[in-house]
Amino acid sequence: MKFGIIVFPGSSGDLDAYHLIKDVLDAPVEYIWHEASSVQGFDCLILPGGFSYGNYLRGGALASCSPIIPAVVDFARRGGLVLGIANGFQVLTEAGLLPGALYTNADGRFHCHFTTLRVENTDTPFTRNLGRNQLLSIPIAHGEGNYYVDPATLQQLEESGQIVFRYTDEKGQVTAEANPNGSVGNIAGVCNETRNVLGMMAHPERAGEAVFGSIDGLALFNSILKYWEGSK
Amino acid sequence: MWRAEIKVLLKPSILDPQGQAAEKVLAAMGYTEVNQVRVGKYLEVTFSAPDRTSAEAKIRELCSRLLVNTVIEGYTFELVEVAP
Amino acid sequence: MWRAEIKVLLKPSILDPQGQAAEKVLAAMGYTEVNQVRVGKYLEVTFSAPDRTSAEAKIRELCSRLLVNTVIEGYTFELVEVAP
Amino acid sequence: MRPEDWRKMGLRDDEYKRIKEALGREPNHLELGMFSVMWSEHCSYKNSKAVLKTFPTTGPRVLQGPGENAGVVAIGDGLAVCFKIESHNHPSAVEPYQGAATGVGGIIRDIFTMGAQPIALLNSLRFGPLHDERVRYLFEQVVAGIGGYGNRIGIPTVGGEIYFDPCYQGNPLVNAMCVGLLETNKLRLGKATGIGNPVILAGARTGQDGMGGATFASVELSEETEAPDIQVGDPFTEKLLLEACLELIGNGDVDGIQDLGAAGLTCAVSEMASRGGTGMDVELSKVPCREEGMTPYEIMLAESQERMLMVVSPEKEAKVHAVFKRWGLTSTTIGRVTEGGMLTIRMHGEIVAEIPAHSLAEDAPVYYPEAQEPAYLKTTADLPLATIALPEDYNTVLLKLVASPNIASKEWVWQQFDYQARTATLVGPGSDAALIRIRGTKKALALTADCNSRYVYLDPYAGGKIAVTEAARNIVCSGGEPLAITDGLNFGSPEKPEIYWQFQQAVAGISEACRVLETPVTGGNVSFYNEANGEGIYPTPVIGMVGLLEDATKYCTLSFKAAGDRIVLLGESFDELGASEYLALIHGRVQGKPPALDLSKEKALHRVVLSAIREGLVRSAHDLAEGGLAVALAECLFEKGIGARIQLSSNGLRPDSLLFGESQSRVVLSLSPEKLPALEALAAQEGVPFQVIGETGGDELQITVDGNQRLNLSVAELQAAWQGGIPCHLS
Ligand SMILES: Nc1ncnc2c1ncn2[C@@H]1O[C@H](COP(=O)(O)OP(=O)(O)O)[C@@H](O)[C@H]1O
Ligand SMILES: [Mg+2]
Repeated sequence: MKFGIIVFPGSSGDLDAYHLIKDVLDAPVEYIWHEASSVQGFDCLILPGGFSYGNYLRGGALASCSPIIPAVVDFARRGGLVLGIANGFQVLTEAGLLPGALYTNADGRFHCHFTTLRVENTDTPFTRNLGRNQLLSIPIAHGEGNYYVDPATLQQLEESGQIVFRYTDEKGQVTAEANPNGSVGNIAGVCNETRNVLGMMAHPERAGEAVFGSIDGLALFNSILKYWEGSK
Repeated sequence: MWRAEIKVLLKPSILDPQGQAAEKVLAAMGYTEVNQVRVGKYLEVTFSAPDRTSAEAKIRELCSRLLVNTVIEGYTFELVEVAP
Repeated sequence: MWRAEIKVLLKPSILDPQGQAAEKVLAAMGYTEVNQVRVGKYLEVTFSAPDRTSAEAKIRELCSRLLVNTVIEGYTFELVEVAP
Repeated sequence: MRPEDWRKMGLRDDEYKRIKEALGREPNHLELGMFSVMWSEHCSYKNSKAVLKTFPTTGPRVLQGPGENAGVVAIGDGLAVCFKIESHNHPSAVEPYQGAATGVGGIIRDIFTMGAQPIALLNSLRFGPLHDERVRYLFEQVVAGIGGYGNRIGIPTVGGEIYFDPCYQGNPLVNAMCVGLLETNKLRLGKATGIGNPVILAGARTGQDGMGGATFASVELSEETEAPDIQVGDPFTEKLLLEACLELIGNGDVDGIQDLGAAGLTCAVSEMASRGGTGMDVELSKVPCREEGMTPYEIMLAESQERMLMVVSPEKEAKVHAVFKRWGLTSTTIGRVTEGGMLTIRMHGEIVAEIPAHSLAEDAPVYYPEAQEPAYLKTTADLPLATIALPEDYNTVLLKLVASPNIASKEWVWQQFDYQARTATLVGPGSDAALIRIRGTKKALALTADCNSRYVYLDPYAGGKIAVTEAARNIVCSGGEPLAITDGLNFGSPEKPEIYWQFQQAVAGISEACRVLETPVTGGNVSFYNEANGEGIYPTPVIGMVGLLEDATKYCTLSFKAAGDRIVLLGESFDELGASEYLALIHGRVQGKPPALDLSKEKALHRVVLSAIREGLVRSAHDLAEGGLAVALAECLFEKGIGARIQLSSNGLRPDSLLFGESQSRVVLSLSPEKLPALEALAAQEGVPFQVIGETGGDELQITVDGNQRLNLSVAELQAAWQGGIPCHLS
């Protein structure tokens, strides 16, 4: 299978994802410039972390109006796998591919540190290699990761299993202290109804080598690869 | 030519981190008379449109497509006719 | 009780990176009728003051001490009397 | 021209005379303006040049020393590291967020101008005490501004230092350092060569902002100081500029390139032409401006950010413009390289200025300001130890020290920085030096910035020497071999003989240490006039140092890793309390001399520590700095929450000297017991004093001196004090 990493003007996390997929997973991967009009030939699209357009106006807002976005939407509607990491998550909500919105962290500050994520749903292409309630140590680095959905949508997300990760303490408890940004219900990642689009604020691509403190992010990418094997 | 002056605020039900931070600092500075601070965005868009009605429609379109995230934000705007 | 509605923009001579980036993206989206976008802050401050004159003075003080960075930003405001 | 015309621009009468001689006529208003910015202290180094010449600047690895946008040092495998530090003090005092942000933006440009990919940022910050409301505002905004720029452009901020002292109340210091990596054959210089070659200006449009910033940096701050328009940083545009420039340089499409910083276009055209021994003919109506009707004066002097000037060969011209266009950037050919060294500036064809490039860039007068030993040193030098009362309770002292914002955890700060961007950060902020892995090789870089300015204040020579040595010690404790330094020299007004003396002495101290430690100076920045209302700051020569690990797996961090390990102290302790944090914080005295430093002993220590790390003998290494042995030991406990039991013998030293004194050339190591003999042998071989002082374990820090318990604190309590030291002052 082939991964495509979308590069928006000012994208800064494209390199991180590329490095992990190519050098650590040894899987095929290419960059896709935001002016491309097609994503043909790719099996999983990654909207990278970091920043795009300097996150001016709102994180992800300007990128969500890029020429490539209609092709990404189309790809997702047809069941293609789309993973939005941090800024990529913001782009996906801004583009309407995922419910809710991400805004300024509750304390107003940028946060860079490891967080613990609890896996809430293993029935997605991204988490099938993981155990339910498994805890992952994955870092965050963002200033606008405060996830919001209105109460009605929230209930719907809960019921349909679209909440994929929550921030917890090291014991797996959902606590206010473990919530780094004020997200409702400590939500750290959500997917769409058909589960082929996932957005998360934490950076699995930065947790792929032991020297950087954790390899828990690899399981996500391995799930994708496994899913692809099975669906062939 | 038109200039739209757009005020954007987080919806009232949504916690406003920047407003709260400003409130705290003002309280610490001794401004006990301050009750609430809300922090949003102010945008000015200058553009051409044949008449006021289509100018209004255009601004609504720009806001919903890019300038405002209506999941979390609300906005009001005023239109001022300006010399081209 | 008063509510001050404060519009803050970067001074005209100072680069507005956000406005410029938004302009470029709108142009790429085909909105050629858009001439200029400026991105600033909008603040609402609710506070008590005995009368309009002192309310105005207070808001100027808050703006210059904290809310507005007068080195790079300019602001205008409107005062609305609101029920306490 | 009347005297008030040039004086208003900050030029002296004799300087005006010199300008007239260089031109052979009276300058016009624009020409005078160009001279005034180029001959400002900030751009010409006229007060510091003579002293800076005394730095050691060469070495087998140095590919580019001072004089270019940044220094370059070879690290093998065809690679080189490019790095520089720069100050943005005055803008940050006026508009802390944007001042700090544009400081970061400026230093990043200096690095990619050389053809290097920026891979890491560091910073060095100084503020007044945090109980002051304005200081808190400055501090929070500066930190936000540094993150706001570095995070947005995607370069990790991996280290730095922060101190708080009343001397910085009115004049905070904000120095930013950037480190880049390049293939040696891609190195580009700021030179205009090739007669007839097009000169291209790329990046942001030119606006009226930042007019006269170079001059603003060259005066003291006071109530009346008129600030120039402060610029707003645009990290998005800079990111595009970075990508475009590195693409062009990588493809060999650029002959010479230079960023626009202080003194804007004037500086870029005159320096590039002067370095290339050429001239330039520039048409200002071609310069893309943000506002209509900008005058030649404004266009030549504006310091708008995110702009680059480059010289390319004619056949590459179209391609270069196409690349900028693809990145969404404006680029325009604004002139040509000419023969003969003359800068000809035109507006719509008409000549508006005509100056030999060399006169602007190189011929500023060189001053030898008067230097005189400061009077205060006579009263501060002497510190009779008998006048310092021994503490009643050492636990309280240690808790206070670790909670002092100067020693406390800086996590509140660096959590706001994306220190992991580019996934290469092996060790981020929080250890002695940051470590960045170099992809595609086995190597890593070790980076640090250091300066104890109280030392420099109380003995500028010794303080300068110690700043370099401390930086080197931090690199060594991380497993790196110190390579070279960049220096950020922050001082008061050079026109005051006592301050000039501090400057000379500090530079002499730095030079001495660099010579012995073999870490040449490859560049730096001088920031004078750091005074607010007549009060100077402590002289603060910040040392940014780069070190190399040939094997990235052989690195070390400061924290204890396992219970049951032995703790070793290398080096010797003396009754040295002068200039210490303990003396200032607990006894309220800024007095005495900084601790003595013997550079040959220091070098021996480095050899032992580096060998021990490379041979895998030790599990942790941490140098002793502010707060001495007790603080260093405390810092080793926090990451893993492992305690330590320490038994010290005083050998006639005061207990407070032993615990909190800051004697130099000392390191604490931890290692498993069976490795002790090997380490001891290493130390003996180099003649470095070696002492097993205790072992790791438990959840307390217990220290006995001559069998008497002096300290007994739980790790949790110490850690709470240390972590709360900065946040407890903030809302
Ligand atoms: N402004 C800053 N930005 C990033 N990291 C910082 C900053 N200030 C301090 N740090 C980090 O905190 C740690 C402790 O700093 P410091 O006490 O100065 O260390 P040392 O005494 O070893 O030089 C270091 O890892 C340093 O890089
Ligand atoms: Mg250290």
